[in-house]
Amino acid sequence: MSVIDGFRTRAEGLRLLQDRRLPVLVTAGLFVLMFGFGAFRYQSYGFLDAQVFMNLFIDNGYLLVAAVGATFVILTGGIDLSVGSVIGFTTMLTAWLVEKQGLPLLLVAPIALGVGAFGGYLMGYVIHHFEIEPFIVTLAGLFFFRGLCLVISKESISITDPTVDRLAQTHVPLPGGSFLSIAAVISLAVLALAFYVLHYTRFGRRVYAIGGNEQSALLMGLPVAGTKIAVYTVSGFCSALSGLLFTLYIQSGDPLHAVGLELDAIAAVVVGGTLLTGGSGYVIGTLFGVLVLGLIKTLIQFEGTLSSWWTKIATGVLLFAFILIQRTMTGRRRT
Amino acid sequence: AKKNPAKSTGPDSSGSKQITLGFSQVGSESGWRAANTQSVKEAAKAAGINLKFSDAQQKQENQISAIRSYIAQKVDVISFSPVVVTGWDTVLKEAKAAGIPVILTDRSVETSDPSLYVTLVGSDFEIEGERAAHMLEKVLAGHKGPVKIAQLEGTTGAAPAIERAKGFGKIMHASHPEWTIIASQTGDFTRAGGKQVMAAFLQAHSDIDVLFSHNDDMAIGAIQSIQAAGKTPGTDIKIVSVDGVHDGFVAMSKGQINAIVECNPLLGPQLMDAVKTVHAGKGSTLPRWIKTKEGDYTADQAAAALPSRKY
Amino acid sequence: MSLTSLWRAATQHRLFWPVAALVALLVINVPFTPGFFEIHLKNGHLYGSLVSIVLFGSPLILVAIGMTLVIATGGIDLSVGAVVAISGALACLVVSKQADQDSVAGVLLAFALALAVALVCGAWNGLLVARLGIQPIIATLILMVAGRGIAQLITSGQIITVNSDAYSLIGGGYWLALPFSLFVVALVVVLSMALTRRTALGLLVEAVGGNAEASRLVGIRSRRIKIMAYMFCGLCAGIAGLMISSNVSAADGNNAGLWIELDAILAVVIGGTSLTGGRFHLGGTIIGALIIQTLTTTIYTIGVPTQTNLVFKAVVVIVVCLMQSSVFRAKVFGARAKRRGPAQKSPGAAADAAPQMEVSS
Amino acid sequence: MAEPRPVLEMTGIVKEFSGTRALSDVDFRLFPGEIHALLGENGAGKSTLIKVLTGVHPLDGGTVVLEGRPVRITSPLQAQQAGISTVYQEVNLCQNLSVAENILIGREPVAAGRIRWKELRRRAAQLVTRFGLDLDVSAPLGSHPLAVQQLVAIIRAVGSGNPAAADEGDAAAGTRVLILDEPTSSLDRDEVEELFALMRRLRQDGVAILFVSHFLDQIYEVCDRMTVLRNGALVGEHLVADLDQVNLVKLMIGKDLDELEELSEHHTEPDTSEPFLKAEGLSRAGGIAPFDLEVRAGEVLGLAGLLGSGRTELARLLFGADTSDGGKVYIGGDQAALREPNDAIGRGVAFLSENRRTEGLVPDLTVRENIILALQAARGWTRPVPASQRDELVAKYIAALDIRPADPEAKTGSLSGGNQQKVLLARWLLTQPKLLILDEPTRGIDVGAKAEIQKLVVSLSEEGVAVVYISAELEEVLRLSHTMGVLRDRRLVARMANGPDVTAGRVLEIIASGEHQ
Ligand SMILES: Nc1ncnc2c1ncn2[C@@H]1O[C@H](COP(=O)(O)OP(=O)(O)OP(=O)(O)O)[C@@H](O)[C@H]1O
Ligand SMILES: Nc1ncnc2c1ncn2[C@@H]1O[C@H](COP(=O)(O)OP(=O)(O)OP(=O)(O)O)[C@@H](O)[C@H]1O
Ligand SMILES: [Mg+2]
Ligand SMILES: [Mg+2]
Repeated sequence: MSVIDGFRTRAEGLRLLQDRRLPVLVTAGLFVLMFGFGAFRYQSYGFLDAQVFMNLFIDNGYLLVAAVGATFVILTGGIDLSVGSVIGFTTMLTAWLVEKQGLPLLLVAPIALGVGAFGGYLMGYVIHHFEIEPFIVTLAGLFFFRGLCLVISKESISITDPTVDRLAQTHVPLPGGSFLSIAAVISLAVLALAFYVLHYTRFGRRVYAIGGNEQSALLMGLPVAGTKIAVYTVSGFCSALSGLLFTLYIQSGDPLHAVGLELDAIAAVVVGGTLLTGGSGYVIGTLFGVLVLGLIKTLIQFEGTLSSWWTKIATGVLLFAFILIQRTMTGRRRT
Repeated sequence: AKKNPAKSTGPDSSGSKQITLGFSQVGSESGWRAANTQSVKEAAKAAGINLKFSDAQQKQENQISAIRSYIAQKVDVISFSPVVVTGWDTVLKEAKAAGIPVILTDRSVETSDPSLYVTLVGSDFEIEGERAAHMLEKVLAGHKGPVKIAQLEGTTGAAPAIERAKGFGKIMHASHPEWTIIASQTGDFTRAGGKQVMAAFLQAHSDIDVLFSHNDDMAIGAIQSIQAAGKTPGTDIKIVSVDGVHDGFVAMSKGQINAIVECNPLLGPQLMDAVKTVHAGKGSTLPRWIKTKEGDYTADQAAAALPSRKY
Repeated sequence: MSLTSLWRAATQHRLFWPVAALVALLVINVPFTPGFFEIHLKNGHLYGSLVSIVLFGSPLILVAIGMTLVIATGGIDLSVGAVVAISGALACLVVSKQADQDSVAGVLLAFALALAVALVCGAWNGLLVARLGIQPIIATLILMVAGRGIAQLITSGQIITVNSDAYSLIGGGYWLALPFSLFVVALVVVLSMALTRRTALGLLVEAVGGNAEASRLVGIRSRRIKIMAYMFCGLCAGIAGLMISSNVSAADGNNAGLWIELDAILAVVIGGTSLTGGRFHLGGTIIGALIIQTLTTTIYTIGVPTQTNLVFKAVVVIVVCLMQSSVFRAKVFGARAKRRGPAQKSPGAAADAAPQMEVSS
Repeated sequence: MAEPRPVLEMTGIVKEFSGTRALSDVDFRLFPGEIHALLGENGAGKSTLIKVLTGVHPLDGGTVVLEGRPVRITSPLQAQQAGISTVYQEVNLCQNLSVAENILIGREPVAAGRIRWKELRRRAAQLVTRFGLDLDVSAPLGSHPLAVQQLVAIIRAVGSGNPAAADEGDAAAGTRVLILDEPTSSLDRDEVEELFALMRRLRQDGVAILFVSHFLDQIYEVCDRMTVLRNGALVGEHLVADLDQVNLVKLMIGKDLDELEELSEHHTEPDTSEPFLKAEGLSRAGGIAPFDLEVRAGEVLGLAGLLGSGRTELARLLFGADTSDGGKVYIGGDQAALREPNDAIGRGVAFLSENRRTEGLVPDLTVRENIILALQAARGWTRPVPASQRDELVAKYIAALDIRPADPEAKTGSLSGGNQQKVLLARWLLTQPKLLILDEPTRGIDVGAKAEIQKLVVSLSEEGVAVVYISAELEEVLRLSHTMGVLRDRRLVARMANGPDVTAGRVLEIIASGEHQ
């Protein structure tokens, strides 16, 4: 009887523009385009070698894990600046425990993950219970963990542990002769898990609800406190895991590892179509965000003639071009 | 046949077997580094080597992926200035497996397998620190009694900062019980950093005799603070620093810096010679460490040396 | 009675906790540097720790003031560090190319050019955010990355040294025995206060940051306001860039203003402006910036080992923020104060407290 | 009447907001199987009482006893667990989630920790249909009009309780207390009826319902008992049957109110010159079909239609809040390109949006700043309204609209819903518009103030201001307008002069048939 039937007549085109999946699709499409451009321009350099594509995952696996963690936080409308520092700290802690204290990696890995998650938990606790802005709390986290790196040792620690060696150098063969590293495989698993959690568990939906409107989520009787703290814990955990993958990638701990990586992670999330105001976006988008950033680097490397500053300018210009196209294709949503 | 597919860019239209060198630079964090980059580029051009250059923006992961991409591009020789000393085994093994020789520049790496790189073209930060201590001995010649030293460190955690402090400390502890470092802070290798830190040092310590700065830029910044505090740099406070950039020599020629330990960025020609030798298959004839040509200067030599400073 | 109510009124004031933090930080220095508060006349200008805090803190204050307005509109500007580098590099390049580096006209020309470019940078950010609707963090990240490249392009990656007394005045010189930068900062502060509070700009900015859609429907040209805020922020960063380069008489495209955006944002938040936009407090921002500069100076003077610098900074930042958080105070001290409250109730205070007491049993 | 044990008993409730007292010593009780009205003027403390009860605000004094046991509820979650379901005054849902999720979030059907999406949508659709609504439950909530959102909030609250029971169609199992804070403020007659039917069903099942509304007719229609608050204090508790409307109003406002009637049926002729605003074929894809419209100076144009019929959409086009896809607008005789609200405001148009929270208030700013905002925006940033003139204007409108607290320095976000609405009204009156578009201006406004606002509309029109008046209350529209426009399915289906022959029945007929001859 009542009257909402008119709503069905809405133009399909408009509906597509409103669809929240659109930014992700556009990002993915643009990524493919960009990759095609690289393949065309650098075909004689072996750009089309399947391994070049796989290297995107191998070289950015740790970033993917960190960005997945950041996605959780950003979906709630928060932000985590401590990512890079926690990664650096994890490499340092792992290297120190393995090399200087002689602990087995099997024991060190859970310790490192625990410390990262606990750090995230603490930040989440302060953010929620004392109502301090996430930007500031995690900025303090950034300082703190970077400081701890240096407190452990000012010098970098090389890891010679055979387990680490073996893990780092294992190739997971793929059909067609290319391969992935263990870290890349783990990062894809983390992505899949995150997707599952965000879309098929109550916790995941609470994350979206809080991002949509925290006050509403509270009034709807959702456990906002627990969810918010959990999100920072997840991010801390992912950062630590990312740090472990980074340790595998680089086989050393260094107090200056991953400086500024949080901005890469945030950029990847946003490029993947997630809104920093929270509540809107997909973790799959984050994958494409990471791949796009990785591709920009790869393109610049293949170009191979850019001076240091032109590298920066080119990075900025490519990022701008990408976002501009993405923006015009997704249109402006009505508020 | 796939040995040298890089044909679309670069001056290799001659078709002869031109060497392709993949070079991964640390970044562009300082004037010293810019001079280093320029030297490599110019030398490559002069030597007719096709240079693939990439800038790692101070990130090891970027360097690793750059080296990987050089492997994928099947360059003839790979060279890089490592951001940090550790963590290179995996990627160097990949290079070795691909049959591409590696030459390090600027600083060494820690590795389990010495065959992973052919040679190192560069200097040694720790020895620079030791040289700085010896220069200070000269500067202080005739001085009696305790010496209070303030140290301006480089970026905390960066290899040059750590090693220069270590080398300096080694000599100090071994032969100069009368020297004490009363204040030491990081000035991040920048003039602004050096100036700010020195200003704070001068507030907190009225009795600094010597400033040891890990690079010239910080020393130049510190000089301004010393002047603002009403003291005369080079006289009231002796200054020893490392690098030997042009502005450092200018300051030294004014007597504001007492001694400079040179750390020469112009290692391009030496690198290209090594690349050619390695490419010719004669890598085993090269020494493990090709030291760059550098000297130590005191204020009285500054004016004479100044015109020849290129960077 | 009046004393307690005075105290209460003071603690209620928005700036109380920031100022308290600043004073505490300054006082911490005294045991380490007994002459910390002394100011002498040296070579015809004032000299002392407080003077150098102001001198070295000036660029941060400027950047933070610009940042305040941007944050108030609900945005953020990560590119200020790059703009600092560009403006310094450009100005030094222009001055260094001149035959007579001391020529005032030449230096002014350099200033004008650099500030014009800084304004353009701000406008660029503003366009991306307000016209194209790109999220501020990402929009300004573009210039943060590329801008540093541009600065290095200008300097060819080298440090450009200038030998110009005129140039070194703005960031390193003295006037009337005071650091000249103090006058510049004062001028910018007065101007921005006038601009925001004497006109309606402040109100409109706060409306845009507080509820963008409502502001649009009320007829505020919010795009224009946002672009103006970013331009102002660019301008402030530009002036800061001149100051930083003038302070050391050299432009360093690589390192000038590196990470200053984080310190500036920190200063803004410590000063009581929320990152979600809306209400802003320029006075608080200035205090915030001074807190950060004092913290830096303190680290240098009290002999914190370099490797613990950052841990120290983190701890101070978090303590300052916790003390500022009324929720934290209520939870931690409030509980204690309540428990203790009735016991030490003085007759004077009782009259004040009585009506509340009876119900909270 | 033998009274059973109350399910909820609140005694001596005290709540203070930084020094000012919103509730002082309020007692309140609620029996199972009753619908209990909570009444009072704007700012009387109704919402605050509800928020205190459900743990949104901490209690400053007093006790709460739920089913004989003293409880301390400190969060809405706890309240829900204790069997209290609440619809708060402002729609508190997540616009970014789908309708289905908004209804069921927190109690999604899961199997081994995995959300069963199909089942979730099925259940939500079932609940929605049972309320007589037909919507796509997988569309994001934000794409639905405010009224639908309000319905969804109600469905959520009513549909809570244990999920298994909801499965079997027993929606409110587990809910012992249902709180509805002005749920009908933007609903149409039909939806209100639907809601009342549901409330009666629940009452039969023994649920205690707390109902807040400023529509006294509705109170008398469904409620059994009422509690009246004034200025945060309890005035009295009565059976609805014992107290007639006149006395109720007297209780609420503390004095008589009789102007309501004399207002009825005023139809003075507006001037017949050129229309102030004329729309020709104006349209927006997916929003509203092309329509022609005219408003003259001094004319009140009422828009009638059902929920989602496109009244808001139409108003937004006239104001330039949305851009049109086709057609022309003439204002004051000249064609006007309305790309931004700004363009319309510059030509003397003002628009009071129906959604005060997202489209109206800047909650962090003070009352003074919110009131002055539109005027200031029109003057531009370079010409601030002089302080003395500003304070005078603000004081004048605070008094005229009786905004409480009458403190220009108060943060607008902390005002009661009705007072916020008055602030927004003041904001536009201040600009002295030539055309005032009012979309649900009396939403959430108490009886006394509603009469004031209606009088205001009349006197504005007498002064020559053109008014477009939208309200969910058809009687209100009929009473005030010279001309009526009727919408159906996003189409303007009829325009006619108001007169004695135009009755509610006739309008409803047009709406139902979609035709007008
Ligand atoms: N968060 C708050 N901070 C300060 N004051 C508040 C706050 N919330 C409510 N108040 C004040 O409490 C009083 C009661 O408000 P409340 O919202 O309960 O009124 P109400 O009876 O629901 O009115 P309405 O019919 O307009 O919704 C008002 O004077 C209001 O200004
Ligand atoms: N199917 C739909 N998809 C997305 N949005 C819709 C749909 N149907 C309606 N809307 C939204 O609903 C609104 C149309 O209803 P509008 O608010 O104009 O009706 P109304 O007559 O004012 O009803 P109300 O009584 O709810 O105010 C528009 O804002 C439109 O965006
Ligand atoms: Mg209310
Ligand atoms: Mg409407």
